[in-house]
Amino acid sequence: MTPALPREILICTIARLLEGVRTVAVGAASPMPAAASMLRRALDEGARQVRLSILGSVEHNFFTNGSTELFDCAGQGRLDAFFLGGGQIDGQANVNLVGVGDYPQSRVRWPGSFGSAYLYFTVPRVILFREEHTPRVLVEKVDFISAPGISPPGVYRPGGPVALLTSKALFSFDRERPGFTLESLHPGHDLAELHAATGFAFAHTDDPPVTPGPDTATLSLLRGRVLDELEETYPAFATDWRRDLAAAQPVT
Amino acid sequence: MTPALPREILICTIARLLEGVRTVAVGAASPMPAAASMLRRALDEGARQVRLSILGSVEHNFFTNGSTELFDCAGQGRLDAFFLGGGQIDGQANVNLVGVGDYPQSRVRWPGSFGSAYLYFTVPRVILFREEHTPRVLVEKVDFISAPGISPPGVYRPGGPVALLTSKALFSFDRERPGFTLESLHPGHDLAELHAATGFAFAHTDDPPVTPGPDTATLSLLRGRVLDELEETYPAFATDWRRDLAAAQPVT
Amino acid sequence: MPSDLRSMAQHIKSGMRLALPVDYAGVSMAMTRPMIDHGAGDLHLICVPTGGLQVDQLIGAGLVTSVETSAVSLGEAGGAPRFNQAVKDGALRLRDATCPAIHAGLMAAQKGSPFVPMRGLIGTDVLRHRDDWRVIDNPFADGGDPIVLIPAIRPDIAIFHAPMADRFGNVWIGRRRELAAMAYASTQTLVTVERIVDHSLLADEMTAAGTLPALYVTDIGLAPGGAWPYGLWGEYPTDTDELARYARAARSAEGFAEYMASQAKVQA
Amino acid sequence: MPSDLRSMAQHIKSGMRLALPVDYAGVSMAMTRPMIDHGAGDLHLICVPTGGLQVDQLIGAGLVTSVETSAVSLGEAGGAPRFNQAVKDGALRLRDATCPAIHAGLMAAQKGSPFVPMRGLIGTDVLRHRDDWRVIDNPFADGGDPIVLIPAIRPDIAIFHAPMADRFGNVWIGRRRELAAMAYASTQTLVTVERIVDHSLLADEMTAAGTLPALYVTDIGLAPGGAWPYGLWGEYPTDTDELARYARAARSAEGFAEYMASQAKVQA
Repeated sequence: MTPALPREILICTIARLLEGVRTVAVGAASPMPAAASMLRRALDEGARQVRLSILGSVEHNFFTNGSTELFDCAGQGRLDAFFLGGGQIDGQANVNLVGVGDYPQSRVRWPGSFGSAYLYFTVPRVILFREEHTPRVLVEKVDFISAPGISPPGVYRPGGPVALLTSKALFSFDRERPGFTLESLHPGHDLAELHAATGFAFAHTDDPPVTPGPDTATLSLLRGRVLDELEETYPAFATDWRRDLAAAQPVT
Repeated sequence: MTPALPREILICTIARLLEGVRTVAVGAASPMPAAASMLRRALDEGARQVRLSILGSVEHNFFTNGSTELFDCAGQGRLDAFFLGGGQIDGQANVNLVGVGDYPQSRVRWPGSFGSAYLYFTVPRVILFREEHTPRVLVEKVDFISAPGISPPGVYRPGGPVALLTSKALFSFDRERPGFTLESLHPGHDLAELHAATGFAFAHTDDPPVTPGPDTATLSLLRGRVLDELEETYPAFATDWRRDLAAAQPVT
Repeated sequence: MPSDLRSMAQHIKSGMRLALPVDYAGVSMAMTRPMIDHGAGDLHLICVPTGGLQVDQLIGAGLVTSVETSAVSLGEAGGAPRFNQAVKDGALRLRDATCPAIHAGLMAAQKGSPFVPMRGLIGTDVLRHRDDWRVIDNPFADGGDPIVLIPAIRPDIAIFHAPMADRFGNVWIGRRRELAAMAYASTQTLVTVERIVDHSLLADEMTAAGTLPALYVTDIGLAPGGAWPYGLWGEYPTDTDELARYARAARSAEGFAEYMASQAKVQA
Repeated sequence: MPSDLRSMAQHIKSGMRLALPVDYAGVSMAMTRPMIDHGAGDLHLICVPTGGLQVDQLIGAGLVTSVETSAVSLGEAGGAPRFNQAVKDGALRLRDATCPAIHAGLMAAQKGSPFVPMRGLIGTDVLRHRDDWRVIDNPFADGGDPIVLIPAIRPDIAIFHAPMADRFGNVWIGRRRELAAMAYASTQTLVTVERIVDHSLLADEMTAAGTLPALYVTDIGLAPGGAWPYGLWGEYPTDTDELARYARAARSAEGFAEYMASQAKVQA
């Protein structure tokens, strides 16, 4: 079998982070979190029902009370996991979805904070996912806090960040210290490269492990059922993925 | 044509109090307010659309957001008129729907305050309607205030009572004084009887007018179209009314 | 697979808070007998926003410690006899409310908020007797403007009856959206239905519009006619004769016991 | 009788607050051109809870003074070019929010409450820049526990597109209940629809479940394909090529003007 592609390693890593969830929501235009949630659902079949809602999708939408229901669900404690990206993410896990430069006249303006200023507080397992791993994205201090990584004692905060996943590495987040800890480097990346690409300091061992790839059974599930399911909602992403798979096919 | 029956005079009086409304709601088991609202709608046809919602009715229910929508509507200022009864009503237009004696161990317990503690504050034209006109019902001071007739300055109160209609008389309510003013006595009742039957003091002229009955056109509309409409929701009341009409038929 | 009503009643533990709907919104009368037989007591009932026959029967059966409600009655059949007697006897902790306050408390729970504000109420004895409500000055006004804050109502279990469910656990509630509000606010939700359909109610936008998703539904039982003697919108009318029969019988504790025993025989 | 879209636009007066839905919930793109031609400016847009093409075009046409939103973007087609330019130029009063805060503000208006509380937000720059929000200590906690109060959002007009209306003025919105929330909160509501049916949507419990009653609807216009280039749930998909075409064109003010002019020709 063709070895796991980089995107497949990312998807399987997210699926691992979702272990034990019952209900997960992913934003629109988030094919990898969606694929990971579908994989999680497939892996847990029979043991536990995993519910997945993709915002803006008609097909993968079990909500019937308008766009407020996702937030209500989170407020009720029914939403176990959610994903956040961010134009900037800093070493305290603060997230900036608004822009670069002085607010409000931002030099670069991104769409806006969406639901982050609420969901980051209320969803127990928020996974920060941003493929671009550069000092531009992973900064020491964000220019605008759409959602803070931590809150002072006394602030109601059942939720928050648990991990940060990029194209280069996986970090866990320690709310006490607070800060990120490098868990593993994806195949082909090293610590020196990571330090250069990361604008904030992070904890790490001297010889961090390599992010594990999926086993054969998981990979088959991913390339079969999950890829088929994903295709309905993200046809372009699925086509691209199939093309990569064909290109990576070992010459026989 | 048979002269107006007592209940017809009540219905037509309520319809007069509803002049100019756009949206009116009546509680379940309120056939006379419902008939009056239907009459108002019929009278205003062509000039103004009158919307009527009967709580608990499937047919006469234009709400689609559960039983909260009536209250939301009132809060939005979309509900112009509503009716309240009351186990006790006092001279300050306080309404008691809870019970007689010391709360909570009431000697006589009525169902409860329903929505009165909100609607009395938010609906501009609340009509107090209670057929029984006795010192037991119209008391000097209620035992329990489900909803107060007036509020101190500074309390948000766009709504409140405008009139009290009983089987004997029609009163208006003056929020400034505060207190009730006798507007008219229904045919066959006099001031002495009224004083004896009323537990609170009220303003009146020496020779109060008689509550006017409907004109022939209105009476025809009431006994035709309105009675037919009403029959769908209140069959027992409609049958009773038709029986009274037949009994009152002048011998030809 | 629909569950047996008796096994559904096992979800109820002594001391729980139960949310029950208003008489015309889909009362699961079918669950009343299994609840009484199950026997979990010290119940705290939350009527959404008023109560009727089911509440009266649970009180009559001695299972109820407190009632939060805007009213309890049998509608046209008159006052609720066991409720009224319990009030006279001081045997119930009463939390008299007003309809929108109960909706407000559930809405706070739905939103994950500790409270919501509500207009009205100032100067009422309803407010005066509620030590769990608070009055603050509206922080958006220049001063004064008192407003009541209603704390979140978080029932342990919501119980209601609806026209249909699908075999995926979704329940069609139509425009009776207070049933959804009850489910959102409650930890668990038990539903009895007239029928269970094979196709997903979420597969079609028309049925989806009136559907409470399975996410909120703990268990579903099949109970045709399960609202009787209450009616179910679009399905069957209220049996007012039966309500009147109950109202007469339940004037005394003995009459109530006889009525319930005769009902048990009919159902056996 | 359905109204002409141009006459519907007459309801909009300079300085009004308009509520517009998120791109997937039914944007009345058909009203955009009549609104621009009508020319009422100094508009305050409230995106429920985010904005896209329509918001960008109204800004590009110079009609917008302020925007309250959780985000503005063209989704997969990228950033909203006229919005982003206006932000850079300081030409817009921005009220950055977060999705549930906009829903909360509308809910307060729906309930007739001056505000509702909302969790989250503490420590964000979203909160720091909102001088119209308040933070209080939760009166139900023993002390501390700061919580944000969001004031009611009361738009003058809500504008959206839906699959159908009936000739009595009722509008079918299905499970897109934020459209109802917008209408409840707004003084007026203008709706364009794919089709108008003869029978009452309230006559049948199945359609009634997804219906916004006429009580809240000011005017209805017939506009088949009226969400284009956005899609309409259950009806047609989004035309992403067209969104991308707009995104490219509108990078400059001139490109935007050309695009709008070419659109006007297509529609004429």
